[in-house]
Amino acid sequence: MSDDTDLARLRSELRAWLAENAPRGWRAVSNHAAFAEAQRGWFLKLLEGGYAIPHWPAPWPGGGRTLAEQRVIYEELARADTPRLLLSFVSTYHAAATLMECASDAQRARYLPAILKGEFWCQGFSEPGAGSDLAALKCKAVRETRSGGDVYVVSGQKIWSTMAQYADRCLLLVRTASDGPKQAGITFLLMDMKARGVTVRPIEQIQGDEEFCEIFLDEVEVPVADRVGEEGAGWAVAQATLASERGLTLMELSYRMRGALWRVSDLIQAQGKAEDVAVLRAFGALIGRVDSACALADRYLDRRMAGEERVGDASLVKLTYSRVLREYARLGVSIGGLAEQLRAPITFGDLNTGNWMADYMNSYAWTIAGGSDEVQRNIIAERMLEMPREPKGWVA
Amino acid sequence: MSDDTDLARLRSELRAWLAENAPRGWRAVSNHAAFAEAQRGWFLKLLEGGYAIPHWPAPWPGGGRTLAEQRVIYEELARADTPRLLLSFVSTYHAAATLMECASDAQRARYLPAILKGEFWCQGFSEPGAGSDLAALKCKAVRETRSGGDVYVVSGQKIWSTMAQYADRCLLLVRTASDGPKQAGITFLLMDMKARGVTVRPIEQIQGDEEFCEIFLDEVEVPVADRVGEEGAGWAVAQATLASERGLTLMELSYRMRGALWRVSDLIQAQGKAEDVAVLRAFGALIGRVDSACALADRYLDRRMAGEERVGDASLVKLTYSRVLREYARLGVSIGGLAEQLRAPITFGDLNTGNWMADYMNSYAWTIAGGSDEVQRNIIAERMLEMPREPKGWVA
Amino acid sequence: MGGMSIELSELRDAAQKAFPADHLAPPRDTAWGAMAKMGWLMLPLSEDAGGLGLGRAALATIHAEMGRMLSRAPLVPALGVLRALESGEALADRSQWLERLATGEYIAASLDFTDASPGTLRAVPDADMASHVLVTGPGLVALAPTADATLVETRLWDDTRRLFDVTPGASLTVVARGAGAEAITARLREDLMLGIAADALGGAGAVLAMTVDYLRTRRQFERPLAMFQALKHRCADLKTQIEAAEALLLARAVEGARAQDIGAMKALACETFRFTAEEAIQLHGGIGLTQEHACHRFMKRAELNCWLAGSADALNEAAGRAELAG
Amino acid sequence: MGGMSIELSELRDAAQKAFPADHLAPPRDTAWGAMAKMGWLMLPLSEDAGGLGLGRAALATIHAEMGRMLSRAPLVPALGVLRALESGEALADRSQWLERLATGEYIAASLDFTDASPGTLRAVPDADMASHVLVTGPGLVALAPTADATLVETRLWDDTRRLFDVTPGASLTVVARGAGAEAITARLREDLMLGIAADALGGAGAVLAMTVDYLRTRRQFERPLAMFQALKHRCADLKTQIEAAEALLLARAVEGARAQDIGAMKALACETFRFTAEEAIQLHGGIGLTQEHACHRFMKRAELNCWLAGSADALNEAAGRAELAG
Repeated sequence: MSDDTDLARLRSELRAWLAENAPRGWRAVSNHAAFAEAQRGWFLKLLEGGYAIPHWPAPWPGGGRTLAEQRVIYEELARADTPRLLLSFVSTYHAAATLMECASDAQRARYLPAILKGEFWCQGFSEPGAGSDLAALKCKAVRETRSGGDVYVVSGQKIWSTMAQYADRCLLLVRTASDGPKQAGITFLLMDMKARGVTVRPIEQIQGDEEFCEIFLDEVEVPVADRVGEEGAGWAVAQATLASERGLTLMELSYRMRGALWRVSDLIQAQGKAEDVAVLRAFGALIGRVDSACALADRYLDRRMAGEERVGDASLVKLTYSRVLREYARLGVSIGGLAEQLRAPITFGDLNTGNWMADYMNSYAWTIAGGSDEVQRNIIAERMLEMPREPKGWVA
Repeated sequence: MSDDTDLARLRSELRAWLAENAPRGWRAVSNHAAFAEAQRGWFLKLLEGGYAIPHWPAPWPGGGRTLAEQRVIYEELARADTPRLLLSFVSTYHAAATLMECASDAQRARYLPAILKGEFWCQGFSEPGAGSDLAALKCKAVRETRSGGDVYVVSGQKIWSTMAQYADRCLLLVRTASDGPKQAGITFLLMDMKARGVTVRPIEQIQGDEEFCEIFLDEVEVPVADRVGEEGAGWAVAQATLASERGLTLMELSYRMRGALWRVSDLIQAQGKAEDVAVLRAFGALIGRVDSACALADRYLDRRMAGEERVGDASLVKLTYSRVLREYARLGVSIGGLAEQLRAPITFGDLNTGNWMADYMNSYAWTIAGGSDEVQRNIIAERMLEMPREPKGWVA
Repeated sequence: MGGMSIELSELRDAAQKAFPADHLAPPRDTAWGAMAKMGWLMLPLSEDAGGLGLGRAALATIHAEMGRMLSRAPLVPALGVLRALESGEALADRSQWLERLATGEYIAASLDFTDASPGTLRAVPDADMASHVLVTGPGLVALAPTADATLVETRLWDDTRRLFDVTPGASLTVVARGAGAEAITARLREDLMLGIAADALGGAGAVLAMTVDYLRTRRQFERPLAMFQALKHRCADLKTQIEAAEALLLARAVEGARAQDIGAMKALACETFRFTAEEAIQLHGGIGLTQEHACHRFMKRAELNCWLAGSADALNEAAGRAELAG
Repeated sequence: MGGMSIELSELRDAAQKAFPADHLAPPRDTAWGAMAKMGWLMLPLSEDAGGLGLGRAALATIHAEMGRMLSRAPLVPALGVLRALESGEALADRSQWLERLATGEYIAASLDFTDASPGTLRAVPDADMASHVLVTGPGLVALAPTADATLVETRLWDDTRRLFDVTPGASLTVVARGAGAEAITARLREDLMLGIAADALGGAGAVLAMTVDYLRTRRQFERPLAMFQALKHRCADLKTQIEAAEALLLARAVEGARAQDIGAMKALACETFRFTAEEAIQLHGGIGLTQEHACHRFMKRAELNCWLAGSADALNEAAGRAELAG
């Protein structure tokens, strides 16, 4: 599909801008604080260029782009090997969508400009006891008058919050009622991460990173003014915005994986396996799989643009990407042999780094987080193939 | 493990006997009638030699062998590439076990000698409507006085009866009561396949064989004297004998597959792929898998001999054999390429024939029949790993 | 297939109307006549030459529909040859040839890419109904009349296809020479890979749909089989693999796609069909092992597709080498 | 492991008592001391030489137990070397050497079978605690003192193992020469393959048990995860693969098994562990991605095991060639 004239112009303008502005050497960053600063810097630079929030409506700076334009922007950012905006992800997608679609004017006026100043947000949805059953959350909020204000007093624990240690604010789901259907007692709050009673503990991950955090909440006071939607309407607010980014994110990540196939080529050459037909066939099969992940993400966006998205389409894209990412990493591990078992430094914020064991371990984040592969399979079976839903209860 | 002296003597006697008596050219048989005759001839010859029914008790001719001796006999029969006793399988295993363990003296006196004269039996357990849920069978038997005798009048349909078109008699499960638990209304009959109202229709299978049959029963009169156990006790009778042969059968079949690895070697040579490392690696991996199926069957027999069989052990053996058989056939199909897609004549009664597509299709009989892979997985998960049973009912 | 143009949806709808899914593998010759009548034999022909001017996306669409209903008609080689002749600079009376093809004359081509047998063309579909067979060689593309050739039919497991070994006689009609011939040969191979890949994914979709229907209908242990989560997850995995391969097929069904990329796509598509059909038989249980049920016909077609227009091993190896070199 | 002799069950029970499953990866040096005390360092030594005279079946049993509890102690090379020295015809003071080993002195050997680096031995476990390292070469087996060697530790993902690159100095103590050396080298490799395979299957059993426990305990959607059939079937498949590989391990843990058969078994065992650990992390969900949970330690050990004592590619290729030639 060839770009029409406007898209072609956008593409060439962006390429020229990237030639000037794309950050170099960002993979060498070796601590999170520096990584967070670099992320903020690149976000602000992109914003200045008009490419940071193409999915926001006009007249936000650089907003009002069509989906086709957004795709061009993400393709070019991936192609130029610029860092993913990992730390602005929640603020510019989920927080922004929540604010724009469900929040009050006062909330919008306060928080959207702050996001554009480089505020990082995190998500406080998952809980240790709930897992894939998100609606089973237990983090409790009681409405009281305290410190002279009308507040929710929140106590409980959240988990799998990406880079929460650097977040300024949190999209928080809490339980305000425990009778009735579990979804109905959930309320959506915007929480200041600097508030008293908030403790963040980074989780040491198996590849040695600490990208995910636990958040402990001990009688944290969140003003009622920071509630989005009505009390008990939090589940609907979360659902409305949860998948807001999926297509573009996975398109970007798929193309990044495609763009990183040279790492496999390099590895094959370095291992002297360029004439090993088994390796060549496995590589060829991987290329087909990676290309299919790209094509599927593209088709998903096409459907969305055409208003033809089907329930379950996002699950197909997520499940495909997560499986292919695993296959990509595994091929590297198996070609590299013993040398890959030696522990090498990791790269923050990238999934295809050529540190194959680290990439392999990172790939689990995609098969488990954000709706595990198992949950996606249920959705596909039940919503696309119209097979019966999992029963609500059973008779032993 | 080396044979002790008795086993070693048995082995060498049998080898000498086989050198004289093993049939030649049995794979060339091209119709079922001739195959059935050849099967009967080989059974009677083995019986004469004292090797046909080693698992029967003494003083039956050649009976009273230990499990270790039986293993030696099956190993040697497989090694000498003699035909499996496909048509005597039900008569010498299931029918014999049923008669010996659950039948009346009169039934034993009548039917066991007939089996040794070469009667073929078939099994009438499965039904089109029941599938893996064997106990859901519907074939109906009503007790009446007819033709001057006390009989069950049986109407219904059975399916997947191996070579029923050549069977003299049938182990039949019928429903004599439809209230209460489904297992409780089942009765076990011995049915004459020549009786009026019995119609056998061979099922044309996907590889072109007609090994399986449907049996249609239209008011067939089965004397009450041919009922095994009490009315309504049929499920227990069937369960007692269903797995009577599993260990030895799968040991024999696993070693037959091991013994047929030369077919893969020949194919690799014929296709000029002896230096294709991908093919060599796949072949090596298959060898490991086939050997593991043999070792697992062996270990299962060891456990039985030692009285240490665990619930689920038979499922491990069946599931392993069925998967490895599939892998064996698939490797042949993939090495052979386009040539394997040309339809070649099939061999009756053998699973590793070198007609790779036919072998592939035949392998489904092992992943589906006799407790599908899916049923085996349930058994292993629930009985060995102590995971919860499938619920009996559910709430939508 | 989703996200397709109106033109392509119309083509797909017409195909589904002409060849409904409940009437699998209709007789070849009547199907062929119907295809000619509907103008499919000139689908890719340029509008100047009297055709519909539809490109590879249309070919992928129509071949997928043919796979879905187990078509016996040799549309994949027919349309590939049509495009080859249209580019045949050295072909005398080219427009007459194209007109003959567009109205029902069939010219066959080999689907065996291994080149193992000089002199004899292997795996030529439906050579019995072909007037000629297209012969490709170094710097030469030509037509050999079947009247003048030896045809030996090979008996296949797949009962929806007929393949022949064809040994042409001496008389040849030149279609192209030199670089033109090389280009035609290369494009023909791409068209054949795309055609078989589309056929495979149409078949995969059909056999999965058939399986899901069966699981929804068939009850065991007092519930539909489709309630068992282990079976649901296997179906979901098949659906995902098919959708991803379909998306790639459409992405590659364009002029200018690189041969190695089309090849890797073809390998993926055919493996997807093969695995789907294997799972379909297992999920059907005993009924899937009977000739009566259509499951095995998809399986056999899937297995054959793996070897037509290039094997996965050969195509993946080529894709791997190209990426290494690139 | 089932069907095992009383002697082996006693050995297994003693190992489980000394190293309980709830105390994974105990400190290497104290574990090593305990092993010496329990007489494990002379398990395979003939009774004449003061050992227990237990054969390869005992080695498989003990190494499986060590895999189960993620042992840090280098028992696999230690026992292989013990057997090598016992057969070392040219080794002066052989009985003293054996006594030293039996009471706790450690001699290391390389677990890298690729022979890529003449002069330097790769993947030598725990060379820091070794007095010597066994050097094998054409027609020669010898001991090189580590005091005289350069040791470079390689940092591993697997935090339960320590591997070193060792460059020996000039001084060597000859163990065997000529055909004797070849036989010792061959048997040592077999022992190492058996040891790593047993370690792998012990680990696979442990990580599966841990996973099943987790699924039985953890509730989601108002039921234990273990009620979901899709997860049950995956666990059942893992159990089946582990049991089959274990049966093959025991069948190969005999003197006289052919090297290619041991190799194919080792490849199967290690792939079984690798896949089990991969599934275990997935089935544990988020908790499996944390350093706190033991799942990842099994996974990293599984990955490393794939490359110690021969890779699946190399071993399977050799098994395939041997069968073709045979």
